[in-house]
Amino acid sequence: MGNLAVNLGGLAMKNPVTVASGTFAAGREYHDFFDVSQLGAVTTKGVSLHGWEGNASPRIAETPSGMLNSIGLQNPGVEHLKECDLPWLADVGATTIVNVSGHSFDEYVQVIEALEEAPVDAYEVNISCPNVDAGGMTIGCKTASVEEVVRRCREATARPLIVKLTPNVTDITEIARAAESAGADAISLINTLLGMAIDARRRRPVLARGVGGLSGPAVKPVALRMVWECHNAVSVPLLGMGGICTGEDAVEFMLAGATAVAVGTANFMNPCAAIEVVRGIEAYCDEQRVDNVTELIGALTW
Amino acid sequence: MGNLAVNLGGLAMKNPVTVASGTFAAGREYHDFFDVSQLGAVTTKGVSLHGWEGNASPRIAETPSGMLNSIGLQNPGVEHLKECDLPWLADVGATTIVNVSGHSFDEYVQVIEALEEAPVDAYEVNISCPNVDAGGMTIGCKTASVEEVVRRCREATARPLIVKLTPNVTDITEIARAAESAGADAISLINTLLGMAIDARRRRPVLARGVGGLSGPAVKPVALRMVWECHNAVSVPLLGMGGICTGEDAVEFMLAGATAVAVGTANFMNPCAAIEVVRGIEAYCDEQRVDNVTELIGALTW
Amino acid sequence: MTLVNERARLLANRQVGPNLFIMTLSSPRIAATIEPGQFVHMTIPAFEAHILRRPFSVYARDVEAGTVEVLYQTVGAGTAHLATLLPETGAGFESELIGPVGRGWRVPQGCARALLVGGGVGAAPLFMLAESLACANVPFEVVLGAQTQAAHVCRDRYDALVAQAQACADAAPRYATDDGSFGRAGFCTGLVEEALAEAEAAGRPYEYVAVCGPEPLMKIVSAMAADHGVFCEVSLERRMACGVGACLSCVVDTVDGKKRSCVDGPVFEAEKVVW
Amino acid sequence: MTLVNERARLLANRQVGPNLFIMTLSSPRIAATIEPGQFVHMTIPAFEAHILRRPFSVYARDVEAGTVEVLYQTVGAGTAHLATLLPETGAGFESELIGPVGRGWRVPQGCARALLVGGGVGAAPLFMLAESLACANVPFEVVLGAQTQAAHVCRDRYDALVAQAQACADAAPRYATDDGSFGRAGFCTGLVEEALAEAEAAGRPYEYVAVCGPEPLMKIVSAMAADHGVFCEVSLERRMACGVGACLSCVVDTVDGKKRSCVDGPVFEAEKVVW
Ligand SMILES: Cc1cc2nc3c(=O)[nH]c(=O)nc-3n(C[C@H](O)[C@H](O)[C@H](O)COP(=O)(O)OP(=O)(O)OC[C@H]3O[C@@H](n4cnc5c(N)ncnc54)[C@H](O)[C@@H]3O)c2cc1C
Ligand SMILES: Cc1cc2nc3c(=O)[nH]c(=O)nc-3n(C[C@H](O)[C@H](O)[C@H](O)COP(=O)(O)OP(=O)(O)OC[C@H]3O[C@@H](n4cnc5c(N)ncnc54)[C@H](O)[C@@H]3O)c2cc1C
Ligand SMILES: Cc1cc2nc3c(=O)[nH]c(=O)nc-3n(C[C@H](O)[C@H](O)[C@H](O)COP(=O)(O)O)c2cc1C
Ligand SMILES: Cc1cc2nc3c(=O)[nH]c(=O)nc-3n(C[C@H](O)[C@H](O)[C@H](O)COP(=O)(O)O)c2cc1C
Ligand code: FES
Ligand code: FES
Repeated sequence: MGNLAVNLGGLAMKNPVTVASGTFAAGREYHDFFDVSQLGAVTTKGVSLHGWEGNASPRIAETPSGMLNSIGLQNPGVEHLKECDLPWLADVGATTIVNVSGHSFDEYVQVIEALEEAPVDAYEVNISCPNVDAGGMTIGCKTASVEEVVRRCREATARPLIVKLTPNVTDITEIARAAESAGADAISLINTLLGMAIDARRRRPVLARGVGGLSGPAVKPVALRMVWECHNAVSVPLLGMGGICTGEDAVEFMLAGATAVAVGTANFMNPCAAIEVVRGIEAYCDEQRVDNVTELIGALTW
Repeated sequence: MGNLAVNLGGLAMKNPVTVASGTFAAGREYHDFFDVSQLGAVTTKGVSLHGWEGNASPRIAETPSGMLNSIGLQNPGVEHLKECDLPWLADVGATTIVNVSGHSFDEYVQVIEALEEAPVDAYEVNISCPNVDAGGMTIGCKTASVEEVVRRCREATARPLIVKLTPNVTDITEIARAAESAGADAISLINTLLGMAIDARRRRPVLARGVGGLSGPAVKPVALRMVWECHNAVSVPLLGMGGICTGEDAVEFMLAGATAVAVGTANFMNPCAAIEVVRGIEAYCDEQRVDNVTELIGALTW
Repeated sequence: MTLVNERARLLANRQVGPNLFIMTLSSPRIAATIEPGQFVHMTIPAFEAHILRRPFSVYARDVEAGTVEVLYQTVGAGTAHLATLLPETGAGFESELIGPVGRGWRVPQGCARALLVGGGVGAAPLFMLAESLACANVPFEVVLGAQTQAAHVCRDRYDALVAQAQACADAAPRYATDDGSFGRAGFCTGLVEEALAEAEAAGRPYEYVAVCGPEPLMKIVSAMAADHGVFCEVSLERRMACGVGACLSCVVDTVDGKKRSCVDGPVFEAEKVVW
Repeated sequence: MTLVNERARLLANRQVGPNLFIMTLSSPRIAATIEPGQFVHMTIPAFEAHILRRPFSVYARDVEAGTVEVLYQTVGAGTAHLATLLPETGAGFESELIGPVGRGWRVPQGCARALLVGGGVGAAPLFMLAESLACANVPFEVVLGAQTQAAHVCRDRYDALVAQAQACADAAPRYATDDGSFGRAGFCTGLVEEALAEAEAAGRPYEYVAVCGPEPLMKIVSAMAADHGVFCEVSLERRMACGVGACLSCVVDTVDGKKRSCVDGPVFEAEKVVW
């Protein structure tokens, strides 16, 4: 059996597979199905300082080979995470990435500061959140705000800092370079594509909020393309995601340049998806005689 | 039976349904399946001045609920279109939209000039073409180049001028406004999303060119969202497309703000898709007692 | 209560009424552990572009045979597709079920008398509750509403159960139909009000009301129960992605804040729900 | 030649060799009009996230029964899924076929002798050609290659046809297998070279060679035919979206520029192909 360990910008992972934030809570809900500490890491749902209510219902819609969500970062706040979830994750021996959200640059920093004493292995800073200090626009869409938020988070911690990009931009490489230059240790992508679903008979949007984030197999081609573009643009490692359901999907992301991958929507399709992706990568390596999974990173040939 | 006629920026259509450029050639290939003149319009494959070879093969890849293509605008040039296709379309009595491509601003204008005497009912200017006078970037991604190309095409013709936008931008409304201000009579969207597919076993991209354009049901949520955004941003009519397969899909686009719709990838799934979309809209209007299909345009309620 | 994801064969799938079907699935682990009001979260076979599972209550189960039955109504693409599946086919006969999911009915300890109110397919998730009340010798009455006589597909089972249940004595289920084709004409809320009033008048008021059906019905019956001071539970349906409590897609507004209907529900105390 | 899009029932679908299956579809309009070398563009039932049709040559047809047979190999998701479909099932037994598509084999007028070369499933699209040559009393010989004896699934039919064909006299089909388990060991190109040389030596050279199989095989046989000065046609496979000539996804490089393999082919003059 080949070696599956990877290092994601300072974060040691026993295999390249984590879960996509927001699709796995903090792992406990899936522990009945498999031991979540077997994953390369568990990435927790986005957390803010005091907790948010999230959006009105309905919050999801099914779309062809995908889904829209407008959960709106509902979360009980960082204190709850520290009290309930992080100790549990530490207990089961999981490697833990905490996904960090904020309504302002300050809030991002405050969340990180609140977590510095807690058992956290890396932060994933979600800069795809609308309505922050960037004039109504998602901060992740402009290089200036990306640099600013990443720089400030960087100052707040010495832990591995992963910056998560939104795909809703003209040029993802420009954003990735901004994050890298401001001190990101790794870049994760993609967050959801902005989309909409309409109920023709009721003449209404399916989601209460109108628009939502598209995820699942449908977005995989866009995600792969962006990972490949970023791989050619930055030198920090990448955490690839978007529609990954199988070990083969994961390998595709690694070939495109990802050092690690996250399984998101697929958890809803199959509660064992994440661990099956680990086993699928393992099977691929065995079959293809890949001794070390890191050989796959960016190994696409033309 | 309700009235299905619409007017798309000066183009009178007997019903709101055309086909997406590049998926229907110039109609002849589908005439065995149904009388293509029954469509609101036939939109021809993108045409350039002297014809292009297109990209190497493989040129397509299947993706979850979608496909990637990298045809690369292969076409035999505007003279061939004038000699072979436009007379045929005129003969069968089809309303004709010609999709115009160019490698330079001048070429767009030259193509239009070459067509001014031909039986064409409207132009659709495809500004999603890479490698034009805009420094390597797709011209459709920057407001300045969009304004420039649309202004110059506008000067070249008094016929209805539809400008076709790429979805690979941070803010589609900014581009739509630029096109409108430069004289577009209508805006069509979306062209394909840039994507990639990888063959894990061969460790190669599936497409010879690496990346390609994603279309089909998978992109419908993104397309609907962008139509809705543009509907709220500009006052010229919209031609909506992206994953439309059924009359109900078409109605969703109209509710989001489209005056007319185009059926693209669905033609490959079902050669009668376009005419079935016409019949599906008709059935919807009958069932929902919509006397005039224009009542649906932007009729989304919250 | 451990969740499992169990591969389940479709053993039977037959139409039982207008747009109404019952499917039988072999799922021994879930059959053995599921409690009244809990549900399964099910993949729809041969339906790959529709990526989400569908939640269905369990109508009945047979622990020995290792089977669960689901009564379902065709309302959209998934249920319409389900209805086309034949059990004996090579493709598309196998599904996966997550279960048993959620918090079921919680009849108060020592409850002396209960009322079960089901509207439409809402009759199904109450049947296992009726069985367990019968088994525990708790007297209960049943009110069921449906659009037409043909839509009262659970009738035979309820009639038989109530007839056998010693504690129920002669209180046959009460039926209503929207079109008057069977039982009381109109919505079943009239029957509920009567049952509440009669029980009170007889000095044997209900101590528990369980309602499952369309939201307007549940809201009205909750209010009636509250008026009569009877503890009431409702089973709420929300669109669900994960079905295990992780995604927050299924939240319900309650006086205690947003709750996940999949694992904090689907059964909620009626008083706590912000309608 | 008018194209139709015909709804087709799957009447039979059975394994005939390693990864090899034959399906029979009821498709009377296509059965009645299809010519040797043409193909059908087929939806795969119950496979909704895979949106593209799959092109398949027609192996045999029965005009009276209104059926076509397709010999297929499982190479990916679609063909693997096809192989799971059972004809008698409720879901997933119906497909749609566009056909007859493309330009088939064009045996030169008055051709006195022909050679048919098939590699793997390439034997199938040549069978209708063999039938029509037999019917027209044109002498022809057959060379078929496959990986193993078990993979020579068309053998019985070819043997029977050739045995019956008056014009073929005693020229039994020649077989090769990669593993030597049947006929000549190794690729079938050796047999082709022999056949070409023998025919020439006998003063009855071939006037037509038709090849279908893996591209390397077709390329080699094309070159051999060119060396012997024999007109040769090949059947090229490309990934196809529309299957009707509209999308330009299936182009082939030829000396006359890019051609659409779906409607300008799939059969091309070997000389014109830029390999
Ligand atoms: C806990 C729970 C138990 C259920 N038990 C049963 C049951 O025993 N029998 C039964 O017939 N149905 C039951 N349902 C409802 C069932 O899940 C939906 O009818 C089904 O998911 C619809 O799938 P579809 O693909 O046919 O419809 P879609 O095409 O997805 O949607 C059709 C319509 O159904 C609505 N809908 C979709 N999903 C849900 C959902 N999860 N909850 C409520 N409405 C929804 C949509 O808003 C839409 O209007 C239950 C739902 C929940 C949450
Ligand atoms: C005109 C024509 C006639 C054909 N006749 C037959 C036939 O009689 N019997 C038969 O078994 N096969 C035939 N094929 C090939 C058949 O179409 C493919 O094997 C099939 O589409 C693969 O589908 P899949 O979903 O299983 O594979 P996928 O998962 O889509 O792909 C698996 C592999 O097959 C290759 N492939 C996919 N589509 C095609 C294609 N259209 N042409 C060539 N390679 C492809 C891919 O590159 C990939 O490597 C024919 C192809 C053409 C173009
Ligand atoms: C229900 C849901 C909730 C999500 N919540 C978060 C979140 O809190 N923080 C975040 O960075 N991304 C969030 N995402 C985005 C995912 O982490 C991931 O980037 C995206 O879904 C693409 O991956 P997938 O296609 O595998 O799901 C969420 C996605 C879904 C579907
Ligand atoms: C094979 C193919 C070729 C295309 N060629 C063109 C083209 O020549 N000009 C153009 O403007 N758009 C072209 N497009 C984009 C479509 O017109 C359409 O914008 C896109 O496919 C989204 O619609 P759909 O999802 O319905 O296919 C092409 C799309 C496909 C799939
Ligand atoms: S369905 Fe995911 S939390 Fe309830
Ligand atoms: S498959 Fe579309 S042109 Fe050949």
